[in-house]
Amino acid sequence: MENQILELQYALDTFYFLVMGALVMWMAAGFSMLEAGLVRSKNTAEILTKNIGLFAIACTMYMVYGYDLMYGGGLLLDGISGEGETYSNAADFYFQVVFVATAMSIVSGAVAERMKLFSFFVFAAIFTTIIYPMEGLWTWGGASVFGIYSLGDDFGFLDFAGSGIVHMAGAAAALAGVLILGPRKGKYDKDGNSKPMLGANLPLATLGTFILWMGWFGFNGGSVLAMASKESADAVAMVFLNTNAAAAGGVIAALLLAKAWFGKADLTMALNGALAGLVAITAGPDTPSALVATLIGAVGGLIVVFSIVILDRKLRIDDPVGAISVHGVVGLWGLLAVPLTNSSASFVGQLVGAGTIFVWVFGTSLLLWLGLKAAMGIRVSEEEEEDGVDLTECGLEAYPEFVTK
Amino acid sequence: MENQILELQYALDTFYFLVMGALVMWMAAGFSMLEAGLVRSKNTAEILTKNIGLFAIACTMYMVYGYDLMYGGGLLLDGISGEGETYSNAADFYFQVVFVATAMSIVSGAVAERMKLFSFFVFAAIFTTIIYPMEGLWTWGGASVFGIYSLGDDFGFLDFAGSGIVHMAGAAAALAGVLILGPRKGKYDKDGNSKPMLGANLPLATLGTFILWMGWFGFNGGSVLAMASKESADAVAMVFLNTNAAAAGGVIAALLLAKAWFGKADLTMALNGALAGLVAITAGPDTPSALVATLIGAVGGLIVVFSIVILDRKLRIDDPVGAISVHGVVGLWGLLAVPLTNSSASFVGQLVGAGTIFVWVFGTSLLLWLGLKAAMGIRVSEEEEEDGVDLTECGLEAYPEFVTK
Amino acid sequence: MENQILELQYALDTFYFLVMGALVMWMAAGFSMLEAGLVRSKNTAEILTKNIGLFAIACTMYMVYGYDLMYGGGLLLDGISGEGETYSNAADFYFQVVFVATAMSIVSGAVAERMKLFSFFVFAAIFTTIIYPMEGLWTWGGASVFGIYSLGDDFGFLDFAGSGIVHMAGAAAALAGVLILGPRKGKYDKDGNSKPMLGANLPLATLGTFILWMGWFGFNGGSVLAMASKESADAVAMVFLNTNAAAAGGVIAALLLAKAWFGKADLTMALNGALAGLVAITAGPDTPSALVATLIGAVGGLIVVFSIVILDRKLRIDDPVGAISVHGVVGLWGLLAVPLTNSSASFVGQLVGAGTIFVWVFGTSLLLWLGLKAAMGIRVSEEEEEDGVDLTECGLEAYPEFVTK
Amino acid sequence: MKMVTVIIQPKRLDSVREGLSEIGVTGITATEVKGFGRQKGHTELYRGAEFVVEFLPKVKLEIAITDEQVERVIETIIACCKVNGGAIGDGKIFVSSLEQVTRIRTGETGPEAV
Amino acid sequence: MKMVTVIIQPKRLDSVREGLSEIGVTGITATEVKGFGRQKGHTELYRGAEFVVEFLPKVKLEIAITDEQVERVIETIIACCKVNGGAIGDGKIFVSSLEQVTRIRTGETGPEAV
Amino acid sequence: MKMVTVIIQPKRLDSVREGLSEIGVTGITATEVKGFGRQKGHTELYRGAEFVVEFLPKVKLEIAITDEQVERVIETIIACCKVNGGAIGDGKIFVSSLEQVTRIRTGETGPEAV
Ligand SMILES: Nc1ncnc2c1ncn2[C@@H]1O[C@H](COP(=O)(O)OP(=O)(O)O)[C@@H](O)[C@H]1O
Ligand SMILES: Nc1ncnc2c1ncn2[C@@H]1O[C@H](COP(=O)(O)OP(=O)(O)O)[C@@H](O)[C@H]1O
Ligand SMILES: Nc1ncnc2c1ncn2[C@@H]1O[C@H](COP(=O)(O)OP(=O)(O)O)[C@@H](O)[C@H]1O
Repeated sequence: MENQILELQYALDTFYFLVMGALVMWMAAGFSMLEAGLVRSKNTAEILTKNIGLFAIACTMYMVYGYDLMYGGGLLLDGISGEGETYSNAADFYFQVVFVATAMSIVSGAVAERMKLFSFFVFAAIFTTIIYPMEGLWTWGGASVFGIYSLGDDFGFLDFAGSGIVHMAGAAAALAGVLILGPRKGKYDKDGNSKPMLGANLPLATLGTFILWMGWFGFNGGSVLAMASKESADAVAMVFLNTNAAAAGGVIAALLLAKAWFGKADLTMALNGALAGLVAITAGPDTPSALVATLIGAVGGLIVVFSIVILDRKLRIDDPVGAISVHGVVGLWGLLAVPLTNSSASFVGQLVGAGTIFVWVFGTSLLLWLGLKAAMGIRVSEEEEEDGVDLTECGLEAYPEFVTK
Repeated sequence: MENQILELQYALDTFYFLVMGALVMWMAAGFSMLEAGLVRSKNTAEILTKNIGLFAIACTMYMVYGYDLMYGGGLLLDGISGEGETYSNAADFYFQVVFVATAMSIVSGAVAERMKLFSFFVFAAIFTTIIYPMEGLWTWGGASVFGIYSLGDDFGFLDFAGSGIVHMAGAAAALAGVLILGPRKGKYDKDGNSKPMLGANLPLATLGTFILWMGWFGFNGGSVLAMASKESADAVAMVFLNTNAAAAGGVIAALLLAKAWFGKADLTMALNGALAGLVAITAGPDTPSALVATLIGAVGGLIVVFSIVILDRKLRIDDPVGAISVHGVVGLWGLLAVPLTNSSASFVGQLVGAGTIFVWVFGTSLLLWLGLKAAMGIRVSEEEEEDGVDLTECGLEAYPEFVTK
Repeated sequence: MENQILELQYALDTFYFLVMGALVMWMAAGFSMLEAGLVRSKNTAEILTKNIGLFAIACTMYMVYGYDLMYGGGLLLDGISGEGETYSNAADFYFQVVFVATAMSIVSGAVAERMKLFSFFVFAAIFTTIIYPMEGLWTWGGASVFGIYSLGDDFGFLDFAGSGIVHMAGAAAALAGVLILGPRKGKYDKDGNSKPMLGANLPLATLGTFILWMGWFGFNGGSVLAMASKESADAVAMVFLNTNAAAAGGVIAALLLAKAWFGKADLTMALNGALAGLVAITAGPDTPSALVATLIGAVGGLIVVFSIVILDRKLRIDDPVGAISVHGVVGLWGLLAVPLTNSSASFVGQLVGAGTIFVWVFGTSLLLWLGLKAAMGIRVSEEEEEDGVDLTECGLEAYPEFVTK
Repeated sequence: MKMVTVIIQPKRLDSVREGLSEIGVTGITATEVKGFGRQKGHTELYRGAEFVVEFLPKVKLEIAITDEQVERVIETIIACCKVNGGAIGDGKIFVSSLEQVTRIRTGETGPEAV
Repeated sequence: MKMVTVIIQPKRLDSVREGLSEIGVTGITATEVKGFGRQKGHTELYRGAEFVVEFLPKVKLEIAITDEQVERVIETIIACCKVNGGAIGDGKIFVSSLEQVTRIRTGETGPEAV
Repeated sequence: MKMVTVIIQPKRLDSVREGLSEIGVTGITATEVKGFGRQKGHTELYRGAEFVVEFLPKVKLEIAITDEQVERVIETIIACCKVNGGAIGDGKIFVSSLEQVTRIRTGETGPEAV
């Protein structure tokens, strides 16, 4: 009977992982819709192809080697079977693999509308096989950074569900890509003024945001890594509650700031506010109270509005969907907010962790982007860009029937 | 070991609440897509902003005070911790908060295309802090109505998952708003003939309906409030089965009636039929057999078709998405259908309950709308309405590239 | 206490069924969006109506008689109560009913853009009451085929979650329909050259694919039929893992083949590749390793590209969404792949099973289509087809505001 | 015969069509256009950046008529479009000469084909 | 030079384009328009309410040609559009005079620029 | 008065509008059109089948001007559209005569209404 109870715990934990994993997988749809809504219609089919392709590549390459690097499990998962200790190994892999896909999705939005599709796929394959698993190994994997220092043991670095490990990492790779790619044609005039390039389908972008919001319950909730005890159940519940509260706080703060600053309730800022709230709470959704979670999210919502404007207009970093601001800048805020409610973490430790992740991911990505540029080129020609990458890369149009301006 | 079993029950119940809650949260996306599909394209970005904004406001205000009023829990949830008795309190809050957001979403559709966004947000804040929690206190909260009578003890009022408490309440607030706002410009000509104003994107509206259908399993299924015993598991399963059956019945009835009456299979009526079936079964999804549930849903599907036509053409109540018919009129039917299969309920008791809810919500909402009208205005100017509220309220267009008629 | 454990197992299994069932129900939305994105805009509202209608009809008719035929349970489910042996009967019905709806959804896409809506609904009613349940009885139901031979006992036929029983069956009914209906007007010129008819909204089609991908975890994962033990939990986890791996393999293979063959990364092929991977693994997601699952999916992705081109250009079978290739041709591949990793199955047995299902479903469907053609006609007039079935069948337009080419 | 081309506010389309029907005009061709004139475009917002949309949505009507109808048609259009004493953006009317008109269905040409 | 403007049913676009190509027309500009003519609009339904859509979708073709081509072009258009003895809605052809044509690429003007 | 009708590449719209503004043109009407000319259409792909899209997206500008403005306007358009020595698809300019122009707002007619 003792055994039956253990089995039930095992079953419940496994089930919980699978359900949470399915929610995170759903985020792939969220990123696709968000990005498809925020690009111009002539680049929509390509970004859809990019998103479904990168998800498939991430799932496959992480199976081939990434998971083994990060947690063990064997090349081609040959060391993995259904069976695990307190829950199924297969469920663990399933849950982890959707995280790496999330990190990769962040990149796809930032380099949208001008990048060669297959160069991106090569980047995705290498990022998900090595770049991400390596920093994952140093953090969640518990290994020391090139044998020099240990983020966990030496610095008490805490990143509950990946504000830094997943989101900021994705943003770092994106930033490297954007710097090398340069802005979209026509984005800045001779005087350096930023010209808005409107997303073609905001309902789609809103749907994507809602999907991400929903999927995030799996992202954060699943990161408790256990369900089948009172303690872990309570923890998961608090994480759900706080994740929701932070997203709500992000929306409200971004909307109010937009209204105050621009005079209008800019929908794109509300959407970014929701995502910023979610990114902000991800590093520590377990310790704050609901009120504090709301505030952490709200600060994220404020930061993202400023960051988008500054990146776009002052730094002239052209990020069509705002991924670097949402996942990178706010991801850092999320890491730094952890010590506010969790005494096990320290600002210094969080900064060292953030720095380590950033330097590694940004540095290796930069090299990889440069290598790809030399080897196969990463940017489509000016004319192809003008015609839209849908035609050049996919040969078809996303909305072939609708007349577009 | 006894303890381990209790913990497992606790964990399973908590997990169940969280999963059901995530499904209900998903309904926010459903309402957004439904409404975004049923308005004209020039009012689409605004209704998206409205929907994501109201969800955020509902989540925040219910945390600040509403939940405390309805169930206790403390201002700012300070009395809430993860821990609960048979499941986590945090999970309970998470589940309850998505209900209040649902009630609020109902209002947003009815007042679409002509209302000032920030006036709506103020309404949402007060509705979710006081108006809804108050009637919730009298029903699910178990308190007596101003100390005069108790709906539960004195009248045996039964509303399993909220046909009345959530849906009819939302519709009552919507009705008050619509009466004060008046119809959209151009909706009725001098002779009072209703002019159709076509929803711009029916695939989006259909997606919204499917999302709501899916989310409703959480809405009704979670309202059993327990899973971790044979009895409650059976109850949840019956609720799922009946919820699905009623929705199916609603679609079929509405489609057949539309075909018979109008000669065509009006898609908008099929969608409303599905929602009507869902609203109808919500007051009592636990007691009917699958066949009876199908019939209850089918009657809801018939009612909604008649109600939409009558409200639109005879009563000249301009409700762009049909929210008052779907949630209000059919919500009442749902309440009245409970005694048919549940002997604990009586028609009188259900009527008293419905009356209490309606009078309270309609009355307070009316006052609130009037107050807002006086204080900050609730309707955009004629010219702004003509140009579309997207430009006035949000400053952007939902589909900036597509040429619209 | 023993009893409490049993109850917990019962509750967990029931909950698992309900969650998996909700995911499968969600596939109805996936098919709707996929098909709505792949037809021309003038036929979009009709296919949405068709999809929501057929789901409702399937749920109702399977309750009336289909489930009883396939598994017992009584006419109108009168033999069904919440209670079951190791999980709730109601949960079992709920899970099973979404399968029959899936089979029916496959048909709707193939006959799109030219079929009479109500003839289709009559077909759906009969298909879900008799045609599908009958072959279900011979396979999952365990009965012998007209008392002649038993697929299970005599041939060891294995179809874990329905590559054949659900997907190939749906495709067989679709093929019969398409042969009788003939191609869309203008699809082939006098010389028999195929003219592309572009899907109007590829983001919608992509969303549909992601929804199906997510729902498929329920489809395959739920088919383990148990969760509450270590063994079954491990099995469910492997199924999730493999389902995801196969879909990823399908995408990659289809994309690479399209790039090599056509020179471009055809998005429609990537989407079909994902679905092909899912269909391919469905007959046996429990036995392969993750790597082998990826390969099974990848072969599915290759097959589907060839099959679509051959059906369209060589055989001149006009299937607007590619349903016959994805679900039929690849479904057969899925059945034949089972013996590769599961020694209980044999190629002969799988072929006999596939043959039995195909002959039965294709034959009876052909008769039914012919009967419907004689009785009420199945094809709209040429002029109605030119104007689009939205106007003729539903009386409205899916995108009334957008100017279409 | 003349071809009258008018640029109007989209919201005036219904009343112009009715007005022209009443005075016996039996054919109109309408096109969505973008107009750039004295009326300034409006300001939009996107991710915090303001920008001016220069071209405003307008409707262009093309109306083939006989020479005698010209005056009435112009009067009617003005009556329908200049509603509150006239505002910038009310529109403009262009008249040009039409050499030949043919009704495809019947092959008729000239004024009776209009 | 003449400008021939034709309003046709959208479904005739391909055959008209082919027909004109065959007789040596090298340039056509097509526009989506809405036509209001003798052909009545169709009835639609929305949430149980019927209404008439007055303007039907049409395609307008503008074809600049030399004077000599006019007759052949009109004949060809009629041949392609009047398929079953002619039906309401088949369309209308308008011809007007063109004073000058310039090809931007080369700066050529006159008939050789057409 | 003249009506100048130009077919240009959509991407030249902004520079043409600016160029014309600078030389004093105060009104332009723009329409989305599909052009079929010497420039070949592009090839697209759908589910493995290639096909040619014959009509390319173009923008048509209609500009009513006085007779004196014609030359400058044509020069300006050519300057804005022929950017790299001229390429197929750069566009075409058509000039026709305009008999009458009326500003609806004021009722003005003739050159001052342009
Ligand atoms: N000279 C012109 N050539 C072509 N179109 C014009 C011209 N002037 C005006 N228009 C069209 O008429 C519309 C209304 O013009 P507007 O300048 O607002 O008129 P007004 O100055 O009479 O108020 C413009 O948006 C434009 O489409
Ligand atoms: N007088 C007119 N002026 C402008 N456009 C016209 C005129 N008459 C017809 N048209 C256009 O031609 C299309 C076909 O006209 P219709 O009246 O159906 O032709 P018919 O009477 O020759 O059958 C109309 O939809 C309209 O767009
Ligand atoms: N004869 C014509 N009649 C009407 N439109 C024309 C004509 N010739 C060209 N066009 C329009 O001008 C556009 C550019 O024409 P194109 O043949 O590419 O010019 P060019 O030969 O000068 O390079 C075409 O797409 C078409 O819309």
